[in-house]
Amino acid sequence: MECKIEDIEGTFHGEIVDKLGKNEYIIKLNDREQNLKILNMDSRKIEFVLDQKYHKVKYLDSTTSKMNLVVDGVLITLNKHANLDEIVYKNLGIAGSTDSELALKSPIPGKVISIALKKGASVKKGDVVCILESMKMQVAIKAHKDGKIKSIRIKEGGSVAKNGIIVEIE
Amino acid sequence: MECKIEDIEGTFHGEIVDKLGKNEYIIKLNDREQNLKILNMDSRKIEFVLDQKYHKVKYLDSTTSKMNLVVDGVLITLNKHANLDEIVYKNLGIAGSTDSELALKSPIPGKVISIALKKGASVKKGDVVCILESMKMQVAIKAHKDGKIKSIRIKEGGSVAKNGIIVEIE
Amino acid sequence: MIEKVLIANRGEIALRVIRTCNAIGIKTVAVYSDEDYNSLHVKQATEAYNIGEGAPAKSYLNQEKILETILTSGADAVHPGYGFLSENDDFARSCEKNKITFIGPSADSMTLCGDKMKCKAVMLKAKIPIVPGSPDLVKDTDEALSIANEIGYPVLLKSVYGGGGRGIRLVNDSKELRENYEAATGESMAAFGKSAILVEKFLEKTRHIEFQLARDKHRNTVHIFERECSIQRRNQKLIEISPSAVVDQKIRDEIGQIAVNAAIAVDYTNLGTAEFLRLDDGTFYFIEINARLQVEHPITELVSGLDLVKMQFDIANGEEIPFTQNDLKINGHAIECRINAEDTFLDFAPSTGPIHDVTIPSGPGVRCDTYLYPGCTVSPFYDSLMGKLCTWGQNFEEARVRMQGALNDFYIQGVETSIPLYKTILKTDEFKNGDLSTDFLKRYGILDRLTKDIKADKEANKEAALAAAIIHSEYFKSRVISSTEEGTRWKSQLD
Amino acid sequence: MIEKVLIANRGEIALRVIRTCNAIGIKTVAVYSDEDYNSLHVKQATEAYNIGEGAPAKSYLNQEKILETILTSGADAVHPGYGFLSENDDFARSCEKNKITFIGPSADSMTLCGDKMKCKAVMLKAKIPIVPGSPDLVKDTDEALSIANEIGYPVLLKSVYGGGGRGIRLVNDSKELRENYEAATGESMAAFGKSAILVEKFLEKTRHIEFQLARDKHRNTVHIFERECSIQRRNQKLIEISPSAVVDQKIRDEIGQIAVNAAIAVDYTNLGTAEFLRLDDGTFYFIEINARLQVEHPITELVSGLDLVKMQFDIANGEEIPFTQNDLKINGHAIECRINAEDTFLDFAPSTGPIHDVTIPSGPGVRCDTYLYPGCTVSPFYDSLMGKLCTWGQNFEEARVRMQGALNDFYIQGVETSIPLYKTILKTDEFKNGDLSTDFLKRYGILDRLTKDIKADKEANKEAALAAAIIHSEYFKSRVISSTEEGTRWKSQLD
Repeated sequence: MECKIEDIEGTFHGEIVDKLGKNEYIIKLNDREQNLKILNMDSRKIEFVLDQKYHKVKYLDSTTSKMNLVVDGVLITLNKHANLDEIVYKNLGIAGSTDSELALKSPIPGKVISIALKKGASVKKGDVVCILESMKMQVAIKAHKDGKIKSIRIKEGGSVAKNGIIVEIE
Repeated sequence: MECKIEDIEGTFHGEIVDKLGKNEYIIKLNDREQNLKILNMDSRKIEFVLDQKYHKVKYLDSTTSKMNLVVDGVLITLNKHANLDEIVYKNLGIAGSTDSELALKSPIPGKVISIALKKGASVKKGDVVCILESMKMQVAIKAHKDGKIKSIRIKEGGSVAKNGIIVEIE
Repeated sequence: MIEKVLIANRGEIALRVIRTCNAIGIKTVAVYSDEDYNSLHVKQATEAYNIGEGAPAKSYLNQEKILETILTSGADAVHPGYGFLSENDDFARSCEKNKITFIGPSADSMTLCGDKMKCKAVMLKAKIPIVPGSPDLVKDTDEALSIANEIGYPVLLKSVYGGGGRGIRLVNDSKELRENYEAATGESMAAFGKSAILVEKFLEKTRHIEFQLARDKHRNTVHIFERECSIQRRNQKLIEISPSAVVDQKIRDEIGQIAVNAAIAVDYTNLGTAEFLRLDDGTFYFIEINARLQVEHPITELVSGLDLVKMQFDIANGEEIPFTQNDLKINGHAIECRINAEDTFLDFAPSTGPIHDVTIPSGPGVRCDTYLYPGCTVSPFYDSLMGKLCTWGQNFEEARVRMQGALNDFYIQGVETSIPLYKTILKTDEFKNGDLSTDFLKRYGILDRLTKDIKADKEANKEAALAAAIIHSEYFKSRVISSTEEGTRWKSQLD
Repeated sequence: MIEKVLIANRGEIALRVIRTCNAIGIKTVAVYSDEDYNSLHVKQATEAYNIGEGAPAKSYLNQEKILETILTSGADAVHPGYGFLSENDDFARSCEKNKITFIGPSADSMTLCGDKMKCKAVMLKAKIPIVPGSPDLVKDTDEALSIANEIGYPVLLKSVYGGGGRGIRLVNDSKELRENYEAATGESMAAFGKSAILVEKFLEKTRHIEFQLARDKHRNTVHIFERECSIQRRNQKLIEISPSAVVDQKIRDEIGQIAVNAAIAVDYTNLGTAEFLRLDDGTFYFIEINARLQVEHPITELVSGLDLVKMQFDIANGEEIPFTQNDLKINGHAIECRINAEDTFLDFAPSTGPIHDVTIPSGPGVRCDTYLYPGCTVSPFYDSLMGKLCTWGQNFEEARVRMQGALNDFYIQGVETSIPLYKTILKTDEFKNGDLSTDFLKRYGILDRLTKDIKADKEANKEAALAAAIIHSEYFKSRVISSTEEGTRWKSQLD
């Protein structure tokens, strides 16, 4: 993961190097490997010991490019470089729709935050169709092919199941 | 609702007389009408003001005939005669585990140090059935009634959970 | 003897009063607005009555409703706390009429304490040193000039009807006074139909030092040492200390006696506070008597060992104060930080909302009075004081480092708080050395230092933030892959 | 100077040590077993190391692992807390060898304190009054008879290898002594291969009173007053008080000096406690020195204003105690209740499990040291002490009523606790009057009174229980009717 931290100079890189089991990881932060042990975790917070030092982090809100965290009481905003999310998105795409299908299916269950297009509008593959929220993260769902919006199957404020149809593109 | 309270003389009757809205009720407890206002409630606890006095009640476990509550820190067992509740249970399709008279249950979680009796042995109420260890202390578990040991559900050196069955006495 | 008291307040002070009542066997009646149904004071009182809507005027300031509730509940006394009706002499008078013991001074004494001009006259007569200026309203420019010459420039022209900084003009010489006098009287005429201007010496660098007073119905009067409350923002106290670094026993005896004389001058009963300004040259000027229990009373409790709320009840019951001035010995040092729900960088604007998570500090020498619990709400209807964090130490330094530890331990998630500001203040050399003044924040550029501290905190936490973000993404990926297994815990998925 | 300390303990005492370290700027290293990964001491220390499985032998008693962690973490000192390795002289010796400062007495002094017979000999030599009996092992029945005649019946025959009540026989006359002596030696031979019997006077009604000691490396020695710990169950302290109702300043000076002499006799350094038994006639007998910080140290902190953990570090750093005996003045009264996870009616059997909900008391004069937080777990692997609830008052009665209030405020949901027992004890006249003895619970039929109190509590809460049950049923009905609408809140359904 590449990212910048608001108010802090420089760019940061981090990745998981190894999974040791028992909720322990080797994690590389700016070229330095550290031991990370998760004590507790859910969608809104995590408690972990990083190189013998305990941290408590709340996940506030998150979009594809930004993430707000409270780390040991300190509010920190991470600006993420897109490539991580593209990887995630690619993973999503695998479970999603293929060119030959009409239906753009949702790769995740989520709440519909906004719909970018109206019925009848033209779309190009990769255009954002809607924004879903799941686990406090916002994910842009993109068109799987070029075409016209034939029907919209979701409502703003409503929810969509995994593999639920978002729109049909013909 | 008709009920008895363990360790308390007499029978108690109560019912909701009126619903005033804003989470307020008129409730009749043994012929005296009182005002009840719910502050907070979910399936495991309730907070309410009864005739101007705040109470916090935890619902522990409940069967068709018995209900364990912690009322302002005091454990209270209600023995319900209520046919209403039976109807409710029937509607739900829950058989409702009746109080097992056979099983001697462990009041604590612990390690089984020794078992004093063999299958088929006669016991009197109060006889030591086994010794458990928890937190470096040993506790003798005694028979809850007279009878014969029908089955032994624990092993020496093994462990038993809280409320786990130790033996069955018939 | 008081057997049942209605507490005409909310929040931490209502809880504070309930604690003492529980200890001394007095039944408590809480009142609560619709906004406060889930508040701790409702839960901890013997009885609780809903008294109306959230807006203070419709509940905690609604005198009729509160009087009615006192009578309905059978309470024989009312404790007003601070704020709301605590310094409302009409309310105190209504209680007296209804034979309800108002825990505080008599209504007449309260009226006198609350009337700037009358109080000033009484204090002058009692030879209490007050800020130099006109003894009464000035009638024209010439009188203003003559007084200004006498006390020396710069001086303030103050409208007696103003307050909180409004209607005050600073003038540096006779020319400026002439120019501003007309404007000031004009403003006053326009706003109130009459000119009502005072001249007062402008004091540049001052400390706020106050003395805790107690006076019983038998006219026994004592002070219970001083509190220094110089760390303020917008004339609101933030941090209080007892004893003050600039008060030794000689000064304590001397100014304490003046405070006692002030209490006697207004025939004060029960607990109150005499507030003073202190100049760098050591001069003390009396400002006013606060006719109630102060927010910062716990630091006096910590250094005196007394329960001030119990003293209030005892005095209201007609008991004599069970000690004399000479019996009182100050023990150690105490500091209070007011834990406010406010955003320091938004000009201390209130911050409200539900509190998802809270950890309350404790430990040796730590006392925290607060209404917070996980799941409570900080309401926009009331003031921003969520709690009072106090520490005690054998010396000031011990109290200070304990406060630093306690501030670090205090975790409040859901609203902005003044805790980061206090962490910055507590570690400055100026604070350590006791170099305090009411303009401390501005004088020492505290907000800039706070900005730097926050940046340093971010720097220190950057790796943890990155690690948390990576694990979050990892989780997100694994959710995508195995999202059919609903309800499966993250942890197991991650391994 | 100690800069980084490993705390070889868990639970509330680890937290207690961390607090002082934070205050005095010492970095902390926590160690934790697999069972404790979610414990507060892990979260609050500067660093935290996992040291093994839940069983104490595999973690907190694993000397090698702990020594290794001290070296890995770069800690220059180790604080043992109480229990676990705190009185293990081998461990203290290993630390000394590795140039690690062990916060406690020297290994040699600890060995001496821990060896009953050697310690007894040293104390006899130093003229410390000990319980009358044989100065050494008795060699035969005749010697036992002669000693018994000298000290008077009844006497105890004690195996020196026993402990905690095992291997002790009470005999009332010479006939019983003869009968029991053979059996006792036989038992001892069978168990240990040798006869090792002591004769000691049986003391019927005793109080447990102990003196807090401090001795620095420059041989300055003071006592910091007494604590009375007579309220016990199965030889375990439940409630402690300072000062004792039967110790006035004259007795304090006298017995305090004996305690100081005992510390000097074993060349004790750092903080420790001299334990005494006191008979109704006022006789004090020394029993032993506890070579560590005691659980009940906070009550001494409350009446002395001292931070005893800080003193431990200062003494370990070679500093001199900064005051003399005459500087110490006792201030007020303090009480501690040990909040145990145990079922009073199951013969104090431990009660373990997750804590769903907890409210920690606070307020004026209240201090609570605890590891509890909502969501934590009381583990069956370790002792049952969840917290220490302490109150302070200007007099004993004020401390007592504050304790009653604090016990009422302490809400722990998930395990059985000793709180109801304490509520019953605190309100007895015997406790109020200070009529204490180590058999207090049995002597005054406390468990029967507790049963009655619980019944009265049930009686008082019966209507609330019924109301709660009715609302529950009402909810349940509405659930049945609208069980399709999942996630709908009860409240809206009920209206």
